[in-house]
Amino acid sequence: MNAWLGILLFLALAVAFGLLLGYAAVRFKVEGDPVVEIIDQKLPQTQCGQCGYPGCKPYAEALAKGEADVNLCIPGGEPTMLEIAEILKKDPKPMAAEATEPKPPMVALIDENLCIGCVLCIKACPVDAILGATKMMHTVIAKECTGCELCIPVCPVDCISMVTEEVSSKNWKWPQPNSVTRIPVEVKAVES
Amino acid sequence: MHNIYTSSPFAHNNSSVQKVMLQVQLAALPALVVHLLLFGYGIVIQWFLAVATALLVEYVMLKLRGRPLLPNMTDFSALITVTGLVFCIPPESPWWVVVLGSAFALIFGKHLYGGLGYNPFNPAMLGYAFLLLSFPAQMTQWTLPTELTGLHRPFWDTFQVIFFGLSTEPEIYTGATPLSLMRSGLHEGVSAVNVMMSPILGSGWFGLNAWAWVNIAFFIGGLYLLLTRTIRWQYPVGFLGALIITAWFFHTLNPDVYAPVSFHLLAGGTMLAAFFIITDPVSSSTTPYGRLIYAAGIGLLVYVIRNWGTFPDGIAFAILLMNIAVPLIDRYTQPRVVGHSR
Amino acid sequence: MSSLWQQKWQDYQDIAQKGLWNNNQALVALLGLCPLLAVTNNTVNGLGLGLATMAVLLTSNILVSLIRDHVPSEIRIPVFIAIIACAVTVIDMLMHAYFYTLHGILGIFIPLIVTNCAILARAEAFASKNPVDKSIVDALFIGIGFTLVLIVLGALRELIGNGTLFDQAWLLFGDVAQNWTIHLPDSYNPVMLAILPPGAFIALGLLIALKNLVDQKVKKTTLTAIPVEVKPTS
Amino acid sequence: MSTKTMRMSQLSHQFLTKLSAIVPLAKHWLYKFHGGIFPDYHKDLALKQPLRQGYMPKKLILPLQQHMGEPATACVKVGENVLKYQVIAQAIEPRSVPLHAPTSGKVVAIAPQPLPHASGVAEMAIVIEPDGLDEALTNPLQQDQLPPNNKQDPIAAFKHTILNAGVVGMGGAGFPSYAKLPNQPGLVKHLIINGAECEPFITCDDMLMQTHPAEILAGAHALATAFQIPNIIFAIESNKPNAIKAVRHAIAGQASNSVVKVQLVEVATVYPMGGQKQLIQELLGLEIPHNKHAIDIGIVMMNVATLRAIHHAINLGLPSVSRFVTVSGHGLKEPFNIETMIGTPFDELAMLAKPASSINYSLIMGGPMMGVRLVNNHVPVIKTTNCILANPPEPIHQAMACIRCGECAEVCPVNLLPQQLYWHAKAQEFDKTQDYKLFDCIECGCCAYVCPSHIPLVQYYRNAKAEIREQHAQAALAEQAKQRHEARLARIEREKLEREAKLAAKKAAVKAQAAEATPKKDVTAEPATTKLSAREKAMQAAKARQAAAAASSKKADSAAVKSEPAAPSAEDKRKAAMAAAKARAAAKQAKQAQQSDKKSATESVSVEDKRKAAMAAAKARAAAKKAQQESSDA
Amino acid sequence: MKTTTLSTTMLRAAGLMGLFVVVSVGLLVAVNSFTQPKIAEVERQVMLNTLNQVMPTRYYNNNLIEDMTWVTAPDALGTTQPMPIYRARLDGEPAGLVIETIAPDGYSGNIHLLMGVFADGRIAGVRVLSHRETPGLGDKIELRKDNWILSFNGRQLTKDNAHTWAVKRDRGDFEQFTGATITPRAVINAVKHTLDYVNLQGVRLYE
Repeated sequence: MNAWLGILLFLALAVAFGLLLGYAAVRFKVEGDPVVEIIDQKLPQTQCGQCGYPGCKPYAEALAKGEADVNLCIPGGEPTMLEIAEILKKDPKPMAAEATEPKPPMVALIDENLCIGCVLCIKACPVDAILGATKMMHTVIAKECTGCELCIPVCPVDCISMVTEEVSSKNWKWPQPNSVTRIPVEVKAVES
Repeated sequence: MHNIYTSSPFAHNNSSVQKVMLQVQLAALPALVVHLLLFGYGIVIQWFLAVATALLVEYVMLKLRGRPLLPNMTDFSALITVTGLVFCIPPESPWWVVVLGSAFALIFGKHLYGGLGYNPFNPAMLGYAFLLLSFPAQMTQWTLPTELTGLHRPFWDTFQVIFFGLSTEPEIYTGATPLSLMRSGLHEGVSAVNVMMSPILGSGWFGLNAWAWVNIAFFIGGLYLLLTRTIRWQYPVGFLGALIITAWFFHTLNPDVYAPVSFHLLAGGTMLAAFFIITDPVSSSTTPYGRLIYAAGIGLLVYVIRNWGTFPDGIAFAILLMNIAVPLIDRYTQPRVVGHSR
Repeated sequence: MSSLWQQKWQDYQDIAQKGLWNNNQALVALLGLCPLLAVTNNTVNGLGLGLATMAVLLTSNILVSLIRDHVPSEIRIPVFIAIIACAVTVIDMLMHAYFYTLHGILGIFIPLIVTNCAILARAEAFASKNPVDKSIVDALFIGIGFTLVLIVLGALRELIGNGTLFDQAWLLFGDVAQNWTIHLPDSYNPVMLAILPPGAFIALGLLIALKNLVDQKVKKTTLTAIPVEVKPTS
Repeated sequence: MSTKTMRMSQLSHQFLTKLSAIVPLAKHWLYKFHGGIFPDYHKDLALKQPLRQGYMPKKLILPLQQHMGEPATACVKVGENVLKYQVIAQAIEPRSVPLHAPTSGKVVAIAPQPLPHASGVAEMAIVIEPDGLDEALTNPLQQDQLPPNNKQDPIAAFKHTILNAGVVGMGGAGFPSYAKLPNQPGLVKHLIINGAECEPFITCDDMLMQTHPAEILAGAHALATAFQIPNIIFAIESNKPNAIKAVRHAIAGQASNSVVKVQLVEVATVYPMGGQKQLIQELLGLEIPHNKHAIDIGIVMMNVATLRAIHHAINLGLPSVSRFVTVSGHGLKEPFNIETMIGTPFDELAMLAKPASSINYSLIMGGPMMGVRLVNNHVPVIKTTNCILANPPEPIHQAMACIRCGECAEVCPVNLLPQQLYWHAKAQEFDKTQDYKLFDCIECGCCAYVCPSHIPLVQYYRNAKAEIREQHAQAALAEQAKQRHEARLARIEREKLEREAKLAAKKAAVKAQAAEATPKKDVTAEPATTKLSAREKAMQAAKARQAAAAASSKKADSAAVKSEPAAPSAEDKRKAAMAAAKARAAAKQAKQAQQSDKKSATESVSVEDKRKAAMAAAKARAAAKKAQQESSDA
Repeated sequence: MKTTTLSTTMLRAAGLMGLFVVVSVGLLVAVNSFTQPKIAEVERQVMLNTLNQVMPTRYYNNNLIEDMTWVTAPDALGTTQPMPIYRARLDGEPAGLVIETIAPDGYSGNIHLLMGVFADGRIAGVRVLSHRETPGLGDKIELRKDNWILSFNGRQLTKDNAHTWAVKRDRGDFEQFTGATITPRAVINAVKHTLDYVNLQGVRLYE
């Protein structure tokens, strides 16, 4: 008798919760994905496409969908990779060998003696940081250049080079004393 | 690489960690002497054992952790840790007690956390708690003062006792400390006042027992540390203040069950804790008010554990518990920065 | 045909390795620590709880894997929990009947297996996404991995803290085990901290450290870390 | 304040002063701010010698950047002869002041020269070779030729003059003085004359107060008159009795003819009493709120040397071309104070003081507490240089782990928790450092001075501050890049739509023509509507173009994009993106190949190879673009 | 469209959950009915084993567990609650008693004891059922840790030897533990009081 009562009670509970859960599943479905925005904030916005996606936002979208690896952002380097892995709760992956460190900020510089005014670089620039018109000399707005290097390969006369900003009393930074205390995230295996 | 960018200031008041540590060691000397006079040579042997262990452990751990030996071996912090520990253990306990305790304190209390400056717990007290929990029998049998037993054991005998164990009946010259005496006395319904009358508690120089004299010696050393500004006033004031107030309150409430203030001040590790143990800056709060709260918390907990806990003295557990609370205390006691409203 | 079998074998090996080592629930995932820390003051207790956990894990993994296609996602957690709770209660009753004393010692930790997140985690992360055969292999090896940690932890703590090994083995193995107990010589002073709760944390911490050390050595790694050198500040 | 309470406070002050000789702790009760230290001052070193004047350096180096703010722009040419007081660099940017020739001579170079700055970087400077004649321009500031709108307004005239005279704060930071002052009268309640000079070794202000007290007061009065300041406080540390005497005498002498009575206050000797925040707290009991300036609470503080420069500018019409500098240190046999021209090289001055041994170590600009250790000793005195310190290097202490002893928090004059700041700065947890109010740190160095672990705390804070500033700058840049990228995408989208619309219009037109060519009576209405829709489309396209132009010029927001009609299907876009990505990968490979070639072929890589690789990459890219276009056209 | 999805989802969820719960609870009921008698049997056996530790089987032949009564004796048994007493009889004659008693003055609270007393007042055996004494100090009263508890075996309490029922420090016969005198004192006192009570009551306890 008691056993039957127990079964009945549990049945009632189960049905009630089942209804509730079914209702909640339909009504409180989460739409949209705020993760994209969060990741996009962390990306360096160079729009360089080195990740294989046509810009930072598309890469962020691919990451949010779980389609892309976390270690593709070359300009962001390891710090960005770690941040992305943290946001997506994924394991960090080692960066490609050349990109473990973020590069020093660089800007493109057009050698104005060589430029033939072909506008190819203007088309390539993802942030419209190159000024110029057909057959006219072009110039890079250094303040707005993200250093993505997309303009370098398209130049038919190789007149674009990347230059680092010169150290001046304005942008010089105090180094950390004995700054050798970086802790590695990934211990790389060496095949024996 | 020689770092060419060095920042001001280019002057220093010539203080150093070593000097601070040596100062503390120096201040512990009176207590060492009193201890030696009253309890025999045990403390000296234990101290050397502890220092030898500390040296060995430091060396091995630094090597294992791949850290340079030089500045780390000579900061004398291990010396202070084991000195604090040695005063807590019975002077004639077997040699492996102090060796295990020191090793545990330094390995688990310091090195596994990343070395000096990174340990959340007071290493000496961690070592002591380890010993107390692991070997309660050895840790609760205190050598009775030579005054009381009339046994002035020669150095060599003490040495043998520590290294090869006892040949004669232990009951004759080991017994309970005043705190455990009080505990068991009260337990059996003897009033606190009557326990105070017992021969162990009252006999000694000027009617004060040996443990009280060690406490007084620590108090004197502590005053020296206060005057040289090696330790902050908040620690002893907060700790002793809280202990005095609670002890006074309960004693006034019921003098039969609660021992008087003087008893609590001069028994167990009160003064050692007040001036030497809780003043360890690494594991304590770092803000001025925080230190006061931290020390007062320990005082309160010591009283609680002494009266209602499982072990007679609660110094170690009180300190370790407050160590856990330190980040919280620090968080909420940040001083008001100039130009900011509270 | 044989290549299919080979593929399966490969998968099983992979699952086994993960369960035993790479994704060991106690050492890597750090799941189910509450019972793990509480009962391992003795080898036999550890083994007992480990076996009970494994039995529950096996049952729940099989059942969850069987029903996985028929349960809508919104009620999967309650259903999994129901399965697990049911399995635990059955095992609790059986142990009560057949291992009375051990049941008394393990006490509340048997019913608490319900809340062992390792089991729900396997149901959710593995069994609900894999066929029955793989789920069985997973449950077995996750269970073995968990049990092994319990045994090692228990043995370590018992040996250090009590000076014995396999004490009370007869609770689990019956009277044949009456003198399985190994005693350390009398001159050994047991370090009682090891069988007290803090000892559990310290021992588990050391085990985890050991596992990481082994992983490092196995990989024949070179650290890219530069140890913190204290350089003169000039 | 009644005389009685004043007397009481004086008495207690005297008592505490005496007490502090016995009980060191009592020193802390002599002043109002938190913390502070009592270093060895060594002030008598340079004070033993009389003030030196009239030294004519062999060469003057005048960096265009002498102060905080923007550098001046050179307005002389190499080879040009200049006269004393002649403007050689103009203030073009805001927050900049002009630079004047300190003596007559010839401009021999305008080139980067090492700066007296911690980084040791070289920046543009004008190098003048003095001719020794010291020929001066008459009426260099031309105060009679004020801009018309400044003539009526005494404040504007005042600020204009000190700007033209190149007056900057000479105490340390070097903020252009005119920028510190408000534009209206009555906003300044207190003028504080800072004669505290709390850094060890430095005595140039002390010497100035002893020798030219009247000039300082004259500058203060000029300022007070122009800005209608009711209260002037002259603060001098108690360890400068001669200066106090001189200033008191000067005040007594001026009392009759001055508008405001100057109140002389002797403040306790403690470092950093001379800090702006600390001195204000000491004198007025006020704290400068976080992120605000002294002027926001009605206070202007001027260093004695700055006031003298103001006096020279306003009353004498002379620009700021020289200053008092202390040349001191244990490495010198005859330390001294000197009034020297801006631009005098450090090493020349150090040699004048008879070094005990050859100076093969770095000199320090400023005092030992906040000074800058120079990377290069051949740098010039600039307007903010108050001291040249030659202390031979001492044995190095190794930095040890922080033991959280809290000494640093005890001495911090702004009541920070340096140990916590250090912890987070070291771990590069910059958010946390800001929680602990990193930017309230005045870098006075008290914490590092007392640190038993010898941790270079200040450098950690400087590093953290620099990193945070850079992070902010980079975040701003990234945001800008993102906006520009989005604007560009929107523009491309719009252009494509326009093209399509045009194409459609054309097609429709052609169709319509064809339809007209073969007239069918029953469908006459149709071409008309087609035409209309074509025109509509064209108009839409035109509108879109306008919008695009407006948007791209304004960095359009994406909302505008969304309202555009008929975006291409997501499928197409993705295909294009993928094709582009593939091509990019190919390009990247090519580039990598090129790079590895570069590496293997050492330095001498033929231009040809480089070109080829670049071409290959470019081709790949072009292919990618084509693919993209194709797929989007499809 | 949407409402049908909602209701079908809800019904499906409810139905499935109901099904699962019914099956699960049914299974539990079945297992329970199967194990219940077994558990009761085991419990009995275990109880008997415990009793036999302090009252060996060779001294009695009645059903010890059934022959039980409750007594309340706050002074002797350390509690105001009634405590069970099991009566052992050999061929119907009183052979001994097994008494649960409490030492209320342990170092950290009550110590539950089980003691067997022969009809002649000799102690057959004492065991600790539960306690909270300090590990390593007071817990030597457990047979697993130390043989101390066996030192009660065969002892009697008479007027002459009452003073020997104490630890050696108090000039008695019993060993004390290093560092813990309170615990053995408490146990000795409890056994002494209980024995006193048993002697006083005599055969009345067998009725």
